[in-house]
Amino acid sequence: MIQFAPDHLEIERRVEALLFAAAGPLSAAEIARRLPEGADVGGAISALRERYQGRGVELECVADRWRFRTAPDLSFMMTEEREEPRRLSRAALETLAIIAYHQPCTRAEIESVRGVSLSKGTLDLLLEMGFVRLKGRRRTPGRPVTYATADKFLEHFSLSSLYDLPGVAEMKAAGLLDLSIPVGFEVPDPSRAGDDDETPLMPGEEDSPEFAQDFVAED
Amino acid sequence: MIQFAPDHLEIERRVEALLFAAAGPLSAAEIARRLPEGADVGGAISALRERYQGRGVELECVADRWRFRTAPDLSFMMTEEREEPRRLSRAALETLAIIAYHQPCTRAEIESVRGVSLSKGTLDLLLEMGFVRLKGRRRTPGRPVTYATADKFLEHFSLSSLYDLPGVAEMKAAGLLDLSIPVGFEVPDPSRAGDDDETPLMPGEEDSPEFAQDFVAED
Amino acid sequence: MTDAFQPNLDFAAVDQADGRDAFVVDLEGYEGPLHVLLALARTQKVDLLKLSITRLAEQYLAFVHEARRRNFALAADYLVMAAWLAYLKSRLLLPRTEKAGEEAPAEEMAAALAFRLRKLEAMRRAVEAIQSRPQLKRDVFTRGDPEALVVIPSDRIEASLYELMAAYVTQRRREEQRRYNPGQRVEAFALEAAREWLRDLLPRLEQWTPLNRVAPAKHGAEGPSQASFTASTLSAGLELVKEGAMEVKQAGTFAELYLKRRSVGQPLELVP
Repeated sequence: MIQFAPDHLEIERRVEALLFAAAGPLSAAEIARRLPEGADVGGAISALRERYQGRGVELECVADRWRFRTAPDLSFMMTEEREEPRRLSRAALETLAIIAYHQPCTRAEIESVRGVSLSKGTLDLLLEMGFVRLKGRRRTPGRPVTYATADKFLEHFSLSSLYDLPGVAEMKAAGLLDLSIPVGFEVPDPSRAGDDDETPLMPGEEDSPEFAQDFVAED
Repeated sequence: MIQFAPDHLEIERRVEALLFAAAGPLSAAEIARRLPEGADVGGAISALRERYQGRGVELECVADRWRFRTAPDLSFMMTEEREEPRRLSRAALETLAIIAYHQPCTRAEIESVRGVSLSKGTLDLLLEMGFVRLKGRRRTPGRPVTYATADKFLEHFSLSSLYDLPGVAEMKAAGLLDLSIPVGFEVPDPSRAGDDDETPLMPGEEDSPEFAQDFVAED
Repeated sequence: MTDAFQPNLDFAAVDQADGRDAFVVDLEGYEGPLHVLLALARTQKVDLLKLSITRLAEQYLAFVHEARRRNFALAADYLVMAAWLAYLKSRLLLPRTEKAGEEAPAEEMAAALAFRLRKLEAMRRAVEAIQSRPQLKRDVFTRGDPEALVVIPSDRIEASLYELMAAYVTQRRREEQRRYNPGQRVEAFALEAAREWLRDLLPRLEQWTPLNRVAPAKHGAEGPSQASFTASTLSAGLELVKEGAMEVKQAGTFAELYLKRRSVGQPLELVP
């Protein structure tokens, strides 16, 4: 039933089939590549989205990609499909939130917001789960590595983009997403004590987050 | 949104979600078990079947069980577009990691770290993907070809330069290295790798990894 | 984002996970001084912008005092914060002197603290907001059975820096394990030595003697293991049997092995 110029309904059908069969979310470009040239993918997606509005299955945008998923209000029925989620500790959740709202941010910045040093196991769990990724290095002395969220984070929490993080606009407006506390404002920060001008207390402490030292050695 | 007596549209939604999320086809009885008592499963299935008639996705009955599947006439889109998944194999990822940290390095060096010989396809794939390139020839007997990362590698991992590759400190911070690190464990800094013991490739050699591999295999 | 949050945050359920954590002193679930301060600030029941830092300082000092009274080993962090808050409070209460010196005015320091508390509070609320989003495989579900035949690959290559690092470290570890380690060399009781040992012993082996009494006994930590002494002795013994100098018998599988010298001229016993 290959037609030379499929009409928009046919395009919609094909997009529907592709999204349905896909193992993961698809971007508009990925969909377009499988359609005849010039097909209106955006239009088809909008039409589908409307068509599935309020149904048991809905079309959703996550991390700039599209996927079908069951309606959130029906979650109570899905007992058999539910997977026991990996429980994130409070510390891990706060760390994830700090990274999500401040990205890219360094480990020292995460610690400064929480006022405690990041315990071993917190960041690596997030990295391992694929929620967080290493982003790059800050162009400051010590060139600390920065962290950001990965697409999987958006996919897991049904976010179409980072702009959709709850409350992000309000927090930004209130200046709460600013990482730099004005100079001269010094609150003691135990998590950072010992980094610069102190020697480690014990020889076994190498796994404390002492980026600075290693970087100095590298330079 | 739990109602005492969901109307037939709500039942239809629920059946739709159940069929969509199920790992396999469901019988009417299996569906009924997850719905309020007395729900008209048969009616909901008929309604759904009609609703999806002629769409890209259809409701199908196999051996008295129901499932959604893509419309048969669209199968050409599915099969034709099959591609190799782009997930890097473990061998490829490991090889890439060694090249990234030890560049420029020869095939023999990669094999010595990995402890297994490198299959032909692995390096080819990395070269083809543009993650790795031929760098030069080592000034040692046999003049083995050396490999280094290419720009696409930096691009993919969002690194502005090799200087930004995570080092020992980050490996520790990510929990990958712990106190049992062997004494003297060092991660080379690829940004400082010298070109001294290398000669550049001859023109034309860049395109012939085959030649390079055969050559290396000889030593 | 939910605006209604409890004045007393639920700290009891906080962070039971990180068991291997050595840094955090668990003061009934408080993770650090800042978390305590935030919880205390909430009890003032005012907008965090209008927080009274002096009152907060008093509350915190009382908290630390109480914690110490109850025999908590207080982490240095808590004491540093206590000292700093006491200092800040005194500066806030004292009339400002003419020469301020190089230090920031106490009001600014107080504002900075208030800012950090508001930030931490914002992140706590963000955690709640994020968690109340529909979560994959908890609230929403994607297709349970993507048609097996249809592979629609994504155009992104799935490899993260973390995976790259992990792959690198795994291999370096393996490399390390492969490396020759003389410290772990297993010393064996040489077959030649076992043969000699048996030949020396042979004239005295007139009775059936258990193998473990024939084999040399291990002395001290050095040298081959007892298992190696036994194995090599048995091996050498079998050679002697083959030469016709010795006999071996065993009643059943895993039973004790007995050795005996074979008298000259004695016919070979055929054991069924």
